[in-house]
Amino acid sequence: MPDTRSTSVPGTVRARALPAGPGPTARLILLLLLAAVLVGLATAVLSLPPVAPGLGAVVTEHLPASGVEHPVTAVLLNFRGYDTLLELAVLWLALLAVWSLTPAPLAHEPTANPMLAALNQLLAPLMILVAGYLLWNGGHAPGGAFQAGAVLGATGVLLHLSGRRLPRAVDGWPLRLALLLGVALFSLIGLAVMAGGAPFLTYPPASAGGLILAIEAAATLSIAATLAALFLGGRP
Amino acid sequence: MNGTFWLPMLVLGSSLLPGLLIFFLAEDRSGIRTLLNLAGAVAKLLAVLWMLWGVYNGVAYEARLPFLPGLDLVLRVGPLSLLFVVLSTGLWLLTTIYAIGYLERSPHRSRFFGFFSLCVTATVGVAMAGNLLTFVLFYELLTLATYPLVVHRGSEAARQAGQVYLAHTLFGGALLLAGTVWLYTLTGTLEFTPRGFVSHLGETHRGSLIAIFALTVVGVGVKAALVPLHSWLPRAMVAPAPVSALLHAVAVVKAGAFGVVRLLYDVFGAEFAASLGVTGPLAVVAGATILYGSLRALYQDDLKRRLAFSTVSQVAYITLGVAIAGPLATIGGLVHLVHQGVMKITLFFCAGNLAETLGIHKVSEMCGVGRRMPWTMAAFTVGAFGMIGLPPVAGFVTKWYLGIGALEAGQDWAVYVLAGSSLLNAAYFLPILHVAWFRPPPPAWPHEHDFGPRETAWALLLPPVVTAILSVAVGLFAAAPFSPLEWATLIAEREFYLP
Amino acid sequence: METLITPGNDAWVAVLNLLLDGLLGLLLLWLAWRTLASADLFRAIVLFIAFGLVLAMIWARLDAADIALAEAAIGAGVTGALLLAALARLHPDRPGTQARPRGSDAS
Amino acid sequence: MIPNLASPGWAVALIFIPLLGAMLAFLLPRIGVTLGLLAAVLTAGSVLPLLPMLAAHGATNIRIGGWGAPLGIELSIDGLTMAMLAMTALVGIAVSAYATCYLRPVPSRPDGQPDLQQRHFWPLWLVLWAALNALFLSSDIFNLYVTLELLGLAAVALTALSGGADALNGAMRYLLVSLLGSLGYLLGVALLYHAYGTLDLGLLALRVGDETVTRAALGAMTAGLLVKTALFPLHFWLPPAHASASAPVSALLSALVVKASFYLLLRLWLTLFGDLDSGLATLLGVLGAIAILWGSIQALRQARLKLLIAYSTVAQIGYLFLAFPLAATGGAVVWGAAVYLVLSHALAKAAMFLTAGSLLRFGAHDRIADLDRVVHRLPITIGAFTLAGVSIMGLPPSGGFIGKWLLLQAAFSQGRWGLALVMLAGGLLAAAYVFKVIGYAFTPAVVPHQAGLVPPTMEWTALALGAGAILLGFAWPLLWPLLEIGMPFGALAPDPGAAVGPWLGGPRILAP
Amino acid sequence: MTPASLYALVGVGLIVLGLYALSVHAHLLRKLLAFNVTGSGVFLVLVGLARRTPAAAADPVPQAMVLTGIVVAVAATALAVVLMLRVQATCGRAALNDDLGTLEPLQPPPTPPAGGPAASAGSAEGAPPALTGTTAHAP
Repeated sequence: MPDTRSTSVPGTVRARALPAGPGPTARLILLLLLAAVLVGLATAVLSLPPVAPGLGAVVTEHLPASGVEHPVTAVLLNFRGYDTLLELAVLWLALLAVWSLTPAPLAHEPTANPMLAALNQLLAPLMILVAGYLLWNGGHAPGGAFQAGAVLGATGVLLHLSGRRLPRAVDGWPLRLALLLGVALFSLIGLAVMAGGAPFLTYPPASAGGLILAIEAAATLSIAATLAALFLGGRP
Repeated sequence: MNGTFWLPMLVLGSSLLPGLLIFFLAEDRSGIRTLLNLAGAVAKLLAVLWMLWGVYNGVAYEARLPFLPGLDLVLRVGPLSLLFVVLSTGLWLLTTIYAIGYLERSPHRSRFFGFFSLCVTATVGVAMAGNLLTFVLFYELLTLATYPLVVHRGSEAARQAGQVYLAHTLFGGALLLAGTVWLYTLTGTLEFTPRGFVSHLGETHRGSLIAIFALTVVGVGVKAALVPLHSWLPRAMVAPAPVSALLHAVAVVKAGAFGVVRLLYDVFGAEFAASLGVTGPLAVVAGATILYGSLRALYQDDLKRRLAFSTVSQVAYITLGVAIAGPLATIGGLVHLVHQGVMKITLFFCAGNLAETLGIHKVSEMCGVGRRMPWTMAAFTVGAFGMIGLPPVAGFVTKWYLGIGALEAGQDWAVYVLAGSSLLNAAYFLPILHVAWFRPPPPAWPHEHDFGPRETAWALLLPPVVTAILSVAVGLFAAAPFSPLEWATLIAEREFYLP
Repeated sequence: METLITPGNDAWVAVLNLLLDGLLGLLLLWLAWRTLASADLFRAIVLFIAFGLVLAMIWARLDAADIALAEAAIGAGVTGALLLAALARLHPDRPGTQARPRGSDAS
Repeated sequence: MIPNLASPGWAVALIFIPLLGAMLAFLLPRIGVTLGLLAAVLTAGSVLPLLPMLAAHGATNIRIGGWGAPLGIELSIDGLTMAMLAMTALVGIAVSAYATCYLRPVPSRPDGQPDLQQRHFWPLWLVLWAALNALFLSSDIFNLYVTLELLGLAAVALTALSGGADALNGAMRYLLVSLLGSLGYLLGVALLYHAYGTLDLGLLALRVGDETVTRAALGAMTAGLLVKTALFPLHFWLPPAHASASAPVSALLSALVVKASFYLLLRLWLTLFGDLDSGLATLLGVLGAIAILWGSIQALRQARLKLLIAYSTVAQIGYLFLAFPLAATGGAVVWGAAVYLVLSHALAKAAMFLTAGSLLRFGAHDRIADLDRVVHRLPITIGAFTLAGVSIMGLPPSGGFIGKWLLLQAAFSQGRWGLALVMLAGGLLAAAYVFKVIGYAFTPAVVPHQAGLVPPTMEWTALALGAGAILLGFAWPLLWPLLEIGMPFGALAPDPGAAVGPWLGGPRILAP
Repeated sequence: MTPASLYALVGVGLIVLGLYALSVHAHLLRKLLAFNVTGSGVFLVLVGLARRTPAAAADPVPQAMVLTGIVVAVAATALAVVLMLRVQATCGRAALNDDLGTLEPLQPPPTPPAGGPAASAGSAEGAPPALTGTTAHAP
């Protein structure tokens, strides 16, 4: 297929007007339909018994065996760790898809904007510290891989905006490895545990806490790298 | 025990296997291709004769393969199926020889012979089917295998003819499938049993049984080329001569007629069908087809289209004989299955010879062709006399039995139809003979091929002569022990009118 | 943030909570409606970021501190940044954020 | 306990071999193709050991993390799962072999890097495969949401890979539709969780009652999954997406991805919503019937082969939904017929799209009228297309015929003449558009053009898939006992101790 | 209207608002906003209903689900944004185009062999595909 992906500014095809929205009758039908959905969902929600059976009690009962104090982190990384693993895979897949679609549009040259550069001097270390705290705190209080990853990712975005580029050496497979780290480590630990005959992802009770922290750290790093790369919008 | 299992499979495999192998043969390997074809044909003929002897002595051959919950694929060889198997196997051997000669220089022969073998496999499968499901399976396979042969030339006309052919046959197939499934939901079994397995339903399902009969007979009638559903046959004449000869004169059309026989005798049972009141309309349709086919044949200048319309009317004899449902009429119908096959294939072989050697396609171009190709025209004349119903040739035997059967069953109008159609046959065959024998030949033939001393290649000449001799022999020695007539009476005694 | 409905609490605090929740809910709905119906794209995205922050507050009200953090960081932060960057790339000839003639690309 | 490899726990390998393979292919793009092919072979191979294990233990559950149903996530394997995994493996291995030749365009890049498409096809395809296997194995409704999402994004990325305006447009519409469907499904998950306090299918099946919240959840989940399965009113996104993607990708989309959401809807229906006497079953039947007729007529009108095949998918999906009204009284055999149609459609449709790819490589276009005498220039490709067409039409001896026969049988025994008529008409219309293509394969094109080279692997993989669809026609006595393991179609939830079907008695083939 | 399901109802409201905007607006960026609003609505329903548990043990499972949901939503939005930019680059506008299907295929119809191999997919010099000519409305 002809390579119509020119790396120049993407406007190779003349801009065209937006197609017209749906006509008045279509909107009426749509409104009626959505009204029905609204009423249906509202009655369903209101018909639920006031006190819900919820899994809260079961979680707290098994919390000590999970190796982490904070219930949400326990659910996320131990009880339903498989979900989180697939979710990290989704994040990595999104990045893979973005990279398969387009090379990164020419990041505008570093704008010599002193204000932004100065702000970065202050903010970057602070945000890295916050990210570290959130990561460490995840074990026993609200926080954890995703929040820390997001903050770290934001740091990366800011650095990119202020013109700093990844050094050439890191750009190749090291970057790809960082992106993969979260999912890869989680899967490998899950599979390694099976060697002992236990089902998939059964952390040995003694080292559960340590393993979870390792996974969280790797996840934070790869989430940060992924979010920054997604912001870039294409292959470096 | 396993002898009775492997023989039907051998009959099936002896054309399936060579067919599949031939598909992958390179175009220029004609030696191996001919060997495979002939070996398959001979092997099948031997297996069939072995079974002929076995069935004659009362051995039951059956092969069963689990297919669906409660339904198996069954190949059961009884006297009726053997009648059709012997016919198609014998004629397949002759037509293979003919086709090898006919397609000497033309392209895509591997593809042709591959599908040719698949067609015969399907035909033999239709003949040996032990229940309605297996019948439907091979019936549809026959459509799929014949389509590429109809479209073999690759011209736009061939494609159009192919689309018409498919429209008819697949429509018929859908109706047959609907009727079969509906029947299965009512009866719970589809095994062919000599006096039908539907009579126990009696009055409660009368309406649905009539509807099922209509669906299945129309489904099968498409291939039997009954009047409203026949228009695919003349258009399929665009196919090469061997295809028109074996398939559209013998295999495909006979599968339809054979289907009508199976439905009437092994599914509904003759008496029960009569009690349902469906055999009457069927007989009328058959009669109408006989007359309509002959009338249309009168006006066809193209030789193969005239023969095609003649086939439409001749096959309706079988349906008429079976629909009248008297013992003698049934024998007449059954025996015509063989007679019409042998005679019609002779005519088509001769038509193929004329086209291949002298480039003649139209009757008007056949002036004095008798002098140029005496043997071919002699065979054609024998075939034509058979069609008209003159005594020594096989056609007379059929019309004789049909006439007596009709009178015996009190259906006098059928005799008039037979007489009328004989006249019409004469009306469209005798002019051909007159033109061929008594007219001076033109200065030059359209595009003549010189085949050396004999009038045409031996592979093109031998088959029509053999089938002509067969037509006469079958007519003369009708009373001989293994003749088609004797075998038809044996079928009538054993299967249809048990004491 | 003490828990919401405990039997010991007197009715006054319960009404106060209900009021607060009601207000936050309405604010959220209003912001959503404004985001989706605003004529100018840039304004829509900014409103969307505000929507994300109010939603983070609601998560906090629902004792879901983790989600509040995540919503603020990812929902409002990263998604907002992504959309703004996309807007900039959509119209390369009209750089950045200065107000464009109204309804240039209104639906 | 020594790690015996035959224990059910190793079914997880089905998910992680492709996932790890994808990661490696992403990490080392230069050898991406070989890694991808190796992972594909390993994944397809790892389905085999499951068969004897399933026969020995019957339906089994795997507790991820050892926590058990209410708290942790469980994977479950029964006959239905096994059939779906085997289908994915078969189509997957064929498409992988096909893709190695199809995606290598003539001038590969000067710096030795495999072409852009080739480099990204393999990681995306292996993630898609992992998502499919994860979805078939999982029996936790929220986990199913995450696998659905993973599947959707991977499918969109693969569609957009071919880069043309059509493909990108189709991919965008597909992405929006897929995300909307997933959110609808998630809403259903939320309602079910808060009504019954668990996310596991097995436990839910015991607790689900006929309350308004269950009906709302049924409505939301069905709507979401119908959008992703592209049933009639919600099918608009399928033809552009499936027709504009590159051939191996459209084969994957039509054969596998669309079936995954149907499988999920079937699983939910069998375990949770089956006995809710909502009018939904008849609605699905009616929509299915319209889909058959509308899809077939649209397919007949198309001038381009890939659009014709895509609309044929819309029609064939209609057949699957006819099983819902028929199974109300028809019993397990009707569900067996629906699954059979899923399997044979997957093989046949994949074969069709692969042949379309070969024809595209051969004549640089896919206009049906200009198929220039391909019947003897590409005999194997047209042979594969015909075999696949026979199964799509439901002519004997194909798998499609078995499914159509059993559905017709149920329709006639329940006196539903309308459905029977639609099925027959659908078969005829399918014959019309399949033979329209085959007819033009015989005739010469208006302007003859010389042919591109089509590597033999491309032709033979398509033929293998077509032959598979035909062989399915004879395999019912083998597959039905397998499908019945764990009674997926029975009313009860799949309990591990279920009696094993007569599968152990050995197949009765050609009994003398 | 117990306080417990107040936020759940707000969530339902968000879902309906999002669905309306998703089907009405043609611009893809607005569709993305609508998708995010609908997603937040579903998450709100998910956690809003959890509030009915006895206050002491707030149910962590819905919270974990919503966390996963948010990250998945971000991933989907990122992919959608890039895809939107690609659609705009190749189809001229950031909106879905229904008329593309009927476009003549990219490569020119098969010219007689003398006119150079028509089999090469599209002219090599990267001339913009036939899009510009056929569907140019007034901007």
